[in-house]
Amino acid sequence: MTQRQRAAIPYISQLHVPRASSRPGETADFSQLEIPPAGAAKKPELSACCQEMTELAYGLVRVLDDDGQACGPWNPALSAQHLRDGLQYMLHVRAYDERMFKMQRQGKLSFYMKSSGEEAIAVAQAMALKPSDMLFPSYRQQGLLFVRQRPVVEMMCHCISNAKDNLKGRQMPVFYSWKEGNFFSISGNLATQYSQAVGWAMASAYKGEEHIASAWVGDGSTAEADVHHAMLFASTYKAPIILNVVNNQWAISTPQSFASAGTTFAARGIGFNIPSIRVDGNDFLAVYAVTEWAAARARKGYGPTFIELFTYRAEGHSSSDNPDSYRASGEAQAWPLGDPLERLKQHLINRGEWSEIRHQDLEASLKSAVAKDWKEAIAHGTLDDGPHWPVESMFEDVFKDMPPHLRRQQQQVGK
Amino acid sequence: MTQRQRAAIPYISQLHVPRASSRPGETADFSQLEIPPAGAAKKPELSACCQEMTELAYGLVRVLDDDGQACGPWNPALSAQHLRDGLQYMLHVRAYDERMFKMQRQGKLSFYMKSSGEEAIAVAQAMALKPSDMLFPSYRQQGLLFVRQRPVVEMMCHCISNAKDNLKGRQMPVFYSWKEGNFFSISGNLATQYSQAVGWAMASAYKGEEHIASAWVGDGSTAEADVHHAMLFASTYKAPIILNVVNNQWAISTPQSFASAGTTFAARGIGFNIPSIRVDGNDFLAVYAVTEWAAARARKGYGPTFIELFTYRAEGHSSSDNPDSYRASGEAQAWPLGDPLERLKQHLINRGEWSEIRHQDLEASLKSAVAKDWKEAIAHGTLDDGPHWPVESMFEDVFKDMPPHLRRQQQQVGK
Amino acid sequence: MAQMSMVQAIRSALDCSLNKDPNVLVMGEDVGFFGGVFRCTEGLYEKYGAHRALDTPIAEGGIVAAAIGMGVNGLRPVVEMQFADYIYPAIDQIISELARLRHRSGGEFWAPVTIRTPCGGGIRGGQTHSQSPEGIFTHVCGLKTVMPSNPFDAKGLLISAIEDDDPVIFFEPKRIYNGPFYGHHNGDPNTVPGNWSTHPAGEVPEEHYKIALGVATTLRSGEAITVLTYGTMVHVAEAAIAASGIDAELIDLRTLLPLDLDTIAASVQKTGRCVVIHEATRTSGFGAELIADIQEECFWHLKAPIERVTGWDTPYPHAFEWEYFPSQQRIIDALNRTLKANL
Amino acid sequence: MAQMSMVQAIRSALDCSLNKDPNVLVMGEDVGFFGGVFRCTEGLYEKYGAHRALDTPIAEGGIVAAAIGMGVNGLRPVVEMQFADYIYPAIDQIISELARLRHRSGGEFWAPVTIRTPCGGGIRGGQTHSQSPEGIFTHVCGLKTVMPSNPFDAKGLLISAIEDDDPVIFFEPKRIYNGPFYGHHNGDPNTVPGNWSTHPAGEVPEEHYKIALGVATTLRSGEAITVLTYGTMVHVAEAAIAASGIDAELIDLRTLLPLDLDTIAASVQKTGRCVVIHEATRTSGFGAELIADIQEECFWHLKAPIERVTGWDTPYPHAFEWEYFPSQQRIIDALNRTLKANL
Ligand SMILES: Cc1ncc(C[n+]2csc(CCOP(=O)(O)OP(=O)(O)O)c2C)c(N)n1
Ligand SMILES: Cc1ncc(C[n+]2csc(CCOP(=O)(O)OP(=O)(O)O)c2C)c(N)n1
Ligand SMILES: [Mg+2]
Ligand SMILES: [Mg+2]
Repeated sequence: MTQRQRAAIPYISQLHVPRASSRPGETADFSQLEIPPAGAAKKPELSACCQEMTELAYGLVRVLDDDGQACGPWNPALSAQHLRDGLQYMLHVRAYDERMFKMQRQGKLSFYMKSSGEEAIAVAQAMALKPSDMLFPSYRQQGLLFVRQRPVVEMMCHCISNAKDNLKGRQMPVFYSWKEGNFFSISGNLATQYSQAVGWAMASAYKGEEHIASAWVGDGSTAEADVHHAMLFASTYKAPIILNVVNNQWAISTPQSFASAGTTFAARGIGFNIPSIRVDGNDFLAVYAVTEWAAARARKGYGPTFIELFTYRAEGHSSSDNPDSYRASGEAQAWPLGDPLERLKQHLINRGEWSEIRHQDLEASLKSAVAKDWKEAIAHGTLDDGPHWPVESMFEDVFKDMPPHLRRQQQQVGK
Repeated sequence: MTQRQRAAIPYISQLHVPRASSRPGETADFSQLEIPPAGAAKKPELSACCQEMTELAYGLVRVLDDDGQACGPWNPALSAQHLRDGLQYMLHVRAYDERMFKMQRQGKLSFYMKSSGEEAIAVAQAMALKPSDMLFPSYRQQGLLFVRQRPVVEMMCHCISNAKDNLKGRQMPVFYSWKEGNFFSISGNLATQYSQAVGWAMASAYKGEEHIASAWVGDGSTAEADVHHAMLFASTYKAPIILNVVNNQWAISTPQSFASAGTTFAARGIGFNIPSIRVDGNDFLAVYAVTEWAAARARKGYGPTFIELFTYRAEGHSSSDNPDSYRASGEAQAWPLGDPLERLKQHLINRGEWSEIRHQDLEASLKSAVAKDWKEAIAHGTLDDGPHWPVESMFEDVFKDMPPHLRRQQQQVGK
Repeated sequence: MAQMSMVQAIRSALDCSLNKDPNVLVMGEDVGFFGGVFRCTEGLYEKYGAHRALDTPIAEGGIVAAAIGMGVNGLRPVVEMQFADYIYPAIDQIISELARLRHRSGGEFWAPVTIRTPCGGGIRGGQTHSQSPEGIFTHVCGLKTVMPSNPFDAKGLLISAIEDDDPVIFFEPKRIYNGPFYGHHNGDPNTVPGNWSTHPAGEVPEEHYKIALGVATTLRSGEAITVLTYGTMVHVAEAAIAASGIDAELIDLRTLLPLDLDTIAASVQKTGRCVVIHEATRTSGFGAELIADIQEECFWHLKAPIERVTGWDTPYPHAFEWEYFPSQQRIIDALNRTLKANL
Repeated sequence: MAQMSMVQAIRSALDCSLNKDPNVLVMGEDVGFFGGVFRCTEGLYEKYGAHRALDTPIAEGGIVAAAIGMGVNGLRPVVEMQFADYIYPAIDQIISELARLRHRSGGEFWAPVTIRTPCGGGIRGGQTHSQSPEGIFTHVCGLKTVMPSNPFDAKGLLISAIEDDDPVIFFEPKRIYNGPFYGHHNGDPNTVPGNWSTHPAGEVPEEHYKIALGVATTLRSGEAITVLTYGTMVHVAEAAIAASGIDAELIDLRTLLPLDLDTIAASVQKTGRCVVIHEATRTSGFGAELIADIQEECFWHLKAPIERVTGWDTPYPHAFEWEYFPSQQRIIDALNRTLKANL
């Protein structure tokens, strides 16, 4: 759009309206993105203050180079087995996403959201944290649950609201909650968990505990007030927390340019005096290293770290939209930072710790594991045909103890 | 407070709780404040982008040095007459504040808020703007009204809710509104006007007009979500606006350290990619110059500027509090950047354009003018004894046209 | 005349308004290039450009605040909140500012902002895509609250809202966006069996027209009992009345505030019995206000207690959307109870 | 037993709670070092330290969000919102999160947060320091809503709220912080003629005690008419009843949700007449819910329409605080009208 209006208005608008990286019919082109070489970013001391490391908020921490070699001070030097575990989790997430999306298309789920292209984020971050650390995710970090070993059948049972759904049929698919795994209940309202996570971390400090919190929002969601509150409170009270922004370039149809103000998301941390780092979100090793560093800072009492995970949402926002209607159809392929699974796989192969054949075998076995899990899940009930939780259960948990007016309503239901 | 709790709890809190500049019984000490010399700050091109001028967000633009000499690239080179006008406005504000506060103490007003110590901000900023620019103030920029020539009697009539109150007895004292003077209705809710001002400026750009907006919040109020929204929307759409933060060190009893996150307020603009400047708010010339620069940027289409006005709230928050109960009693006197009226007076005297005697004469005449205005105002009615607006008027302006249920209620009032 | 769905009628109202007044613009999350997640703004970006079909950051509070400022500066912004469930981040700007600005400034300033938002169940959206918070807004003086039940009304009321100089909260029941919904209690609550193209109210003029705010419409005259409702529940009530064979008078309120109390009182004074229906949770919902008003105005005519058929006082559950939704059967039962009630 | 004002009783409740449970902390704007703008947290900073009488940034939404996270992590935060008028920036966190967390997580997570906030007129605070938004919260399932009318109840109810595992919105009528207020219609509505030290409910034990949430109290038994109210209006109603000589039964609701409908229904079934009083604006206020409930439960006993005496549907005006406030005279008139109403 130019300044000139299509349908005539009696004046020429001077308003600046941000542009998208691409729109349908255009050719996707990320050549203007500045991508620094792997290994170039400096790694500060844990005690470094925000002002000493502002270049990390504008740069991009990268460990894996284009040939799949790990380099530079951020190389977390992980064992091959650790990395194979990471790869397996990511492949598992992808197999799960594929299956669930297909089931949604077949009408077995009311809704689904994939994390394709950004699997490294949740998986590497969960691996860099302790199981006792508390997670406050958005809806696109299902990888956290895989690392924390949540049974896939349970996740599926939630998604189809059957009798085994730990959320008792109350939530839409993917709005998981898993207290046992220190995974907070996902809200349908964007970003609300971000500032709550800071409160959780403040309580941890108040109690003198060493548990830290980690919270996630999307690029688009950074516009919400809760993100502002989270950053202010985290910085003010030096809360032990990692505040992550998953910049996957899109918020449904809206490009990141409507939230980024033309700079990096990581830069937003600077004004709150929070050490802030931008990292290649498709680089498993870099994500792991930055998270490990931030977690160590938090645990040592140095307060919050703000991390922008620079990635790309390779598929639609959810099962409800078709991304080809608002961005160039080749945009995902044009993303210059590749696919996180491919990149980690290549690195392991380079190290002689993995092979195409092992990879294909693993993919196949995860695919059939997921298929088997699905069969088991639907044996506990399906969305349309049940069994569900008893309908009266809807009146439970509104309060801890059911007050009289809800008891009266409960007696009327189904009558 | 140390980390250890006074009344025992079974653990030692690790929470960081910010400290105040001083508390009663302590000796006020601002010696750790970094105050750069006058004239040292660089003045960027109007087209400069945020990243090119980040040092201005951490520095302090100063023009008047300790001897009252104007120096450096930010010197706005104003005529003596212009400066005498500025001095007169400031003295008028101070005389008005004194009188109104005294009247509050005598029970003639229900409430009052002074702007002592920060008069230069509203006065210099209003003088640097055009009358057609729209002002979205907080409750502590009464100086704007003096520059815009609002009759003092009208301001007083508002403050005592009499029959001549343009707000029809509906608002507390000091929550002025003056459409004719492009002065927006002040809200009791902190910061809400800040993001509205951005919408106003967006509309100005939409209509292709050259009017700009200017909005103010206090240091404490920057914590509100509206400030975040304002900065994001202003930057996203390059709205022609000046976003001002009046950092007067205190928010009622709460020190600025609960809002600043340990850095400057101006730094907050950097993450939004907004050119941001910190300025000595007690230096009339510096405030004028920075505002003039920001207004020119906005008018040229370069978008918003974020300004932190570094000052000190020399008296209580309002007529409802006694500052000695929460800060060292000498703190106001210890403020290292002096009194804005004294500093401008000294500058004019140094230039041979002013004298102690003229100053005293002016003070005396303003004092008696205000006393005369007060008499005229109360002749139109007082808070306790009226005359007020007719009580039925309370039902007007809820909607443009009164709906039936309000008409029914209106008929019952007083019955 | 054209055949339009609710979505098309709303789009047509926006189109007419953009076309007529250069100061009108639509704004919100995904409303520009994409045309809105429910497609209500489709085509407006192409026709009026990015400045008048304005995409925004995801910050409901910021969007409404910006709209207020625009309104003060002479524009007529039409804001979309993507779901009524997401209006709460904007509620301070709506309640403390938008609603009160004209009054607090002694009439000096006002902002003619219209806030459109889809409400109610119908997409298996669980508790955060199904709410009906209209009751809250009726408690806030200075706001007008509207909820249409069909395409014809939707267009005429929306144009009135946009041209109104007071702020209007305009609720769009998403369950009837694409067809009337009769709430068959055996059916899936999420599929819409009806089709606007075969419904009389699906006939909508292409041109600009208005339906006055504050005026209810009597969809069916009857002598036995008065049924008050709005939005989706109008159709369910209509079907329930038909199925029960009861000679009920059905009133579609359309505007909740200002309320057309004259029409309501006249009807209840005639029938002496009343049932109030809404999808929103029961306690302190708008049904309570209706009952309070009616018993004040019509006490001596009432032959039976006024019943409420409403959503339960729980969040809207994903798996139990049908059991939550006030069904035809629940309405029929309430009608029968109210008819049988006698001293 | 000690003599306490409402402020002192609230402070005492906080003190007892901080003393008893290390996981309790109070937080909010100016509540720490300063002791709160209404002095309700005075002395707690000295006694319990900066971490347990925690000053916060001025960000109501952030404060409540932080409290939710703390609650999830085992603490019991008691939040002060400086004025009820400033609760709206936090309403998304309250409605979408605090109220729904237990339900949406299938009972896995909850946050036992208490939100205290001064409400109502009484300080000539105009429209942004005088509101009574309790009705809104009663429409939100998952919240308990409380408003005490005297020091003894305030302490017992606040301790119950803090120890409750559900979120509680605790409204404190600021007009009676320092003494009961009888609303003399010739007096200044802003001065408090009464004094808690001479009022029986000003006798408050120093120790920990609780008053159950959800239980109303009958302050005066009577046969002629039932008067339902809460907060400041309890005293005005009491004075109006005394002045009128009417044999009214006066019920102080204390908790609005869960509502003690049994006590209410028993009374109205006895008297057959009822007047409902609140300071909040009328339309869709909590009075509407009370009337709807009563006519559902007591229809056959009602001898007259239930009247509401409430604040007007306007913002609370600075100069007309008295004319806005429901006066003794307005209550007496409503009582007389309701008593005289006969078929
Ligand atoms: C408060 C609120 N507003 C709007 C929405 C609707 N909505 C759901 S997801 C989404 C886009 C979020 O984008 P982003 O934050 O970038 O996350 P991503 O989907 O890319 O992971 C929107 C607008 C919502 N869920 N909550
Ligand atoms: C939303 C909201 N929360 C709280 C208040 C109460 N309050 C009034 S002024 C104030 C302090 C503001 O301090 P600051 O922003 O620094 O402005 P200053 O008074 O120093 O000019 C507070 C907390 C309010 N008016 N609005
Ligand atoms: Mg995104
Ligand atoms: Mg301040």
